Amino acid sequence: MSIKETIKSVYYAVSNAKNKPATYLYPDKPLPTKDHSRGMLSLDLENCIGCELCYRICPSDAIRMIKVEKEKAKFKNNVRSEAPAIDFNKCIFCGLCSEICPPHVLHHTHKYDISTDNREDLMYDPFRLNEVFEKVIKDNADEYNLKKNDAEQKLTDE
Amino acid sequence: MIFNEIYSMLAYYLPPKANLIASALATFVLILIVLIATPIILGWVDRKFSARIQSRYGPIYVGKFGLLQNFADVIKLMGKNFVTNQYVDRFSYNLIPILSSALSFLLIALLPFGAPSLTFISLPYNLLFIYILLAFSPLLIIIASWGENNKFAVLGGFRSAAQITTYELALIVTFISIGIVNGSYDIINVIGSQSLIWNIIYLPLTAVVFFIGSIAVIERAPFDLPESSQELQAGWRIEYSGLKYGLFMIGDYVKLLAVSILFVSLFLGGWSGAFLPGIIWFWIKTVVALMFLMSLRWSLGRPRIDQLLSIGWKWLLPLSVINLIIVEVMMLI
Amino acid sequence: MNDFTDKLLKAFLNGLKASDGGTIELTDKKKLLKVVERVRKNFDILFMLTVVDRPPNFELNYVFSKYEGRDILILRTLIKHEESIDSITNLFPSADWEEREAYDLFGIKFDGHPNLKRILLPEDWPGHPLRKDFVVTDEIKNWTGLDLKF
Amino acid sequence: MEGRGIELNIGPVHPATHGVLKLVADIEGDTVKNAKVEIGFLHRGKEKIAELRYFNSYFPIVDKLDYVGALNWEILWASTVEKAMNLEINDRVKYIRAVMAEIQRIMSHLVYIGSFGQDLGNLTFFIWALRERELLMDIVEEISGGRLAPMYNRVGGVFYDFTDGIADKINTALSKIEEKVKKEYRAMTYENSLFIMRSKGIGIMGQKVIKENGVTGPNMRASGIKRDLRKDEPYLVYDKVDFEIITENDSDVYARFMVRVREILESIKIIRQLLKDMPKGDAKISAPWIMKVPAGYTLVRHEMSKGEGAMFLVTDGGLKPYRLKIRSPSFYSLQALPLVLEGCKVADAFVITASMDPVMGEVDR
Repeated sequence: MSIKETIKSVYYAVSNAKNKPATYLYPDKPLPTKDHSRGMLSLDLENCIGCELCYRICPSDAIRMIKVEKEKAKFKNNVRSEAPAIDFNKCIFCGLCSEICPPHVLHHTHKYDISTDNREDLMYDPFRLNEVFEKVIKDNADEYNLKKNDAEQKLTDE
Repeated sequence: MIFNEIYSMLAYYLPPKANLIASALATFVLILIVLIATPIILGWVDRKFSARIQSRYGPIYVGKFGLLQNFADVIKLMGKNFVTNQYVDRFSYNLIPILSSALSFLLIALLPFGAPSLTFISLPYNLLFIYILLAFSPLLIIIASWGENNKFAVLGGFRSAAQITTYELALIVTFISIGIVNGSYDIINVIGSQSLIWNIIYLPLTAVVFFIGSIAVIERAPFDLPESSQELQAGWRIEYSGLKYGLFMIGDYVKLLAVSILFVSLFLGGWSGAFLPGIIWFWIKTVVALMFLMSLRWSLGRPRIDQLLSIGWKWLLPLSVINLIIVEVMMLI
Repeated sequence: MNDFTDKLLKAFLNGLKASDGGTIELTDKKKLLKVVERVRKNFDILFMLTVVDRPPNFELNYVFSKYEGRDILILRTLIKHEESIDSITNLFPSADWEEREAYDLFGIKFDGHPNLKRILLPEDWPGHPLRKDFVVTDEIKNWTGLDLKF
Repeated sequence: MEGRGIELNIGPVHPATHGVLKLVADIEGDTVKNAKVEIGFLHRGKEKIAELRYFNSYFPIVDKLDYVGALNWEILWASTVEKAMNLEINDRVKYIRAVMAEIQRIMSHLVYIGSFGQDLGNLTFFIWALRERELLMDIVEEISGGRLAPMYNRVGGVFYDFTDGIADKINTALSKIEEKVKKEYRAMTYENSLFIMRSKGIGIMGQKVIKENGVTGPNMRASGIKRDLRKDEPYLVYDKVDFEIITENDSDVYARFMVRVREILESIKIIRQLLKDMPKGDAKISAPWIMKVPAGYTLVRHEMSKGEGAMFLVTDGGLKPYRLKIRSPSFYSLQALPLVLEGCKVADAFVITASMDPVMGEVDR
């Protein structure tokens, strides 16, 4: 019985040649992303309240709070006029910061190809994050609207 | 053969002594063309076919359907510098790639390419000469692996030497039985005498034994133990890089082509076929044999070295000897 | 299961006392081998060995379990930082690597252990990282272990 | 080394050892005299990190423990902290977690089968197994947003609820996998004469070696010991699901392979039952993000795809764990490896190491 199976395995291998390959041609066609998938982060700068929670919860210390001039950032109510700067070298896209953010300011976009050839480019300061927000989230707003995670937040500071 | 015709056309202009040089030159150029063409075409077919089996695309970006991919690889291999390990024994390290690839090129020169006239060298006993060329490679491999001064290489080298020597015996017995049936050891006569009944109907057992033996001798498909990448990391080729490694790759594909041509001409009756002209029949059969050989590589696992040798000694050798006896009995009736 | 623990408690009156949640406290560590000897009759493997660093001393929790059913026995002992304790490798062979890891990360010496060497960290790593008083000195920061000997 | 054999060290960087496992084998001719296992190349000090992280922000690190079966460890960490806080989670979350745990078990076994076929020289089978795994990977990405490190559980619940389309997507993927395992994998591996030749009767691990070294999970069940934490100590909703414990009895490489193949089919059955009677309700997270956990000791054991994993959590009432000890099943099956490797052939040494399915992430912690 096993000899028959061995010949059948050759038949299966060869007969698999006729159906379509299962791999994506990445550089030509972009990879399909799902609606929950966590890509690059984006920051809606006006509503940020500078509460430093994302800085505290980040498991890989990728977020630092940076002093930002009030007028340039057009803050609505940011007492300390600080905003998170995310270093995408360290970020592991775990999604904790975007959950814990009380004003739901940090969003995950579906952009995953953010590699550059030097490390400094990956340090995104709040304004570049805001640009990403304007470009990616504002344009296809419907795709991200269902991003509002349905888990309501109960927040206890220590 | 070929250059006799070319030479007869040019004979009028050339000085009397020129025919020798011309023939040598022509052989060299033709062999070179075939040797550059085979790895590229075969390499492409192998990669595309294996990609489709594993439901992926295979080379696509270089050239129209990835056709130039192998060409680019060969150029890349040429471009790479030779990283030689300082403990390597210089002489044997540099000698073996040239020798072993020359060996497999010589193999090509003996084989017919579709028509009685289409061979490079015609010898009345070239079957035996082919056998000697195949039997010679384990010696080179041992020298190479010992010269590389690397544990994995030594393991791989001895494995391949053991494997090839066991399967050579089975092959020689099959050659003898073919010689008896067809009365001569020259491939062209063998093909000639098969025009009515192909050998495979005559000697089915020898065909099977020859097929398994030839796979083991060229170290491919399920018996690629010496360079089993999972265990010994490319076995005895571990220290080579750049074009030297490229030479081994070319040698592999050339041997693959040689074995399939041998199988077709010895058992499937070379260029004898119904209405199509001989040469087309020949190449159809070779391509079919090649595809089957390749599909084996991508669908079967790999036996252990001692199991492989036990198959060789306990199964293949007795089978071929029994077959030899049957052939003699048949000849007597 | 708890009938076994009662039998155990009766057998070693002065050495053992029961504490909350079915764990057994071993007061003096010299009786460890004898207690573990008796535990062996009822439990198949040493499931895990957890060392907790309560600064003046270490707290070793031996967790034993069986190959059927759900009962676990936790044996807890307290030893000073510098003290050493007998190794139970010859009673439970699965304790071999666990004790080497405890030695590696905490620095507890187990007497009678076949080859007490570091298991996770390289041999010449300074200090024992999981101790509460472990501070990352710059000797550790620029420790590359590249003092290759040839 | 008495000088006759060679000391071949199958070093940390080698295609056949899964991850960074160093195997120093003294070889004489083609047989392995004795082998020593050295680990610690992937030691990231996860237990030290546990003392510096909040409970909820420790999940990404737990995902990296067994990077092929991350969800199982996430669920274990979530239930340990929930038990420490004696927090009750509603039934829907339990069902969702059980479904995700079983999906992760199938994916982890598929990787095991694929890399096992690849070790025997059959590259096609490796890619086929990963192609099947890709079907489930897309589903995990659709549900949780992440592929290999899904970050799906939180203390007290799961982050996204199951959308309605998910159930039949899972069913189509499972039926495709089931049909492939029954048809193509049968011919390609467990009834293929070359495969059987390479795996039957090799690397036999006696029950004595298993019991002494604390080997658990499929490696143990391959020797006939009928023990599965999902049955003996049912957690989540495994008591409401009927499945049987898969055992083989001659505990060689082939038996270990067969146990995992049949466990895939078993998990498919479990998922189908779970999806059928999944209760309504919302998978809200019933705990704050940064919270205090009452002091005490908690030990929770779950059946991981590699064996019995456990977490021993010591808390002192603060926001961060005081001490966390992770019990990883591969740590123990590697302990038994040198005993099994004695006297086997060189080519088999890799096959036996692969059959133990060690994932270095959880061994070195």
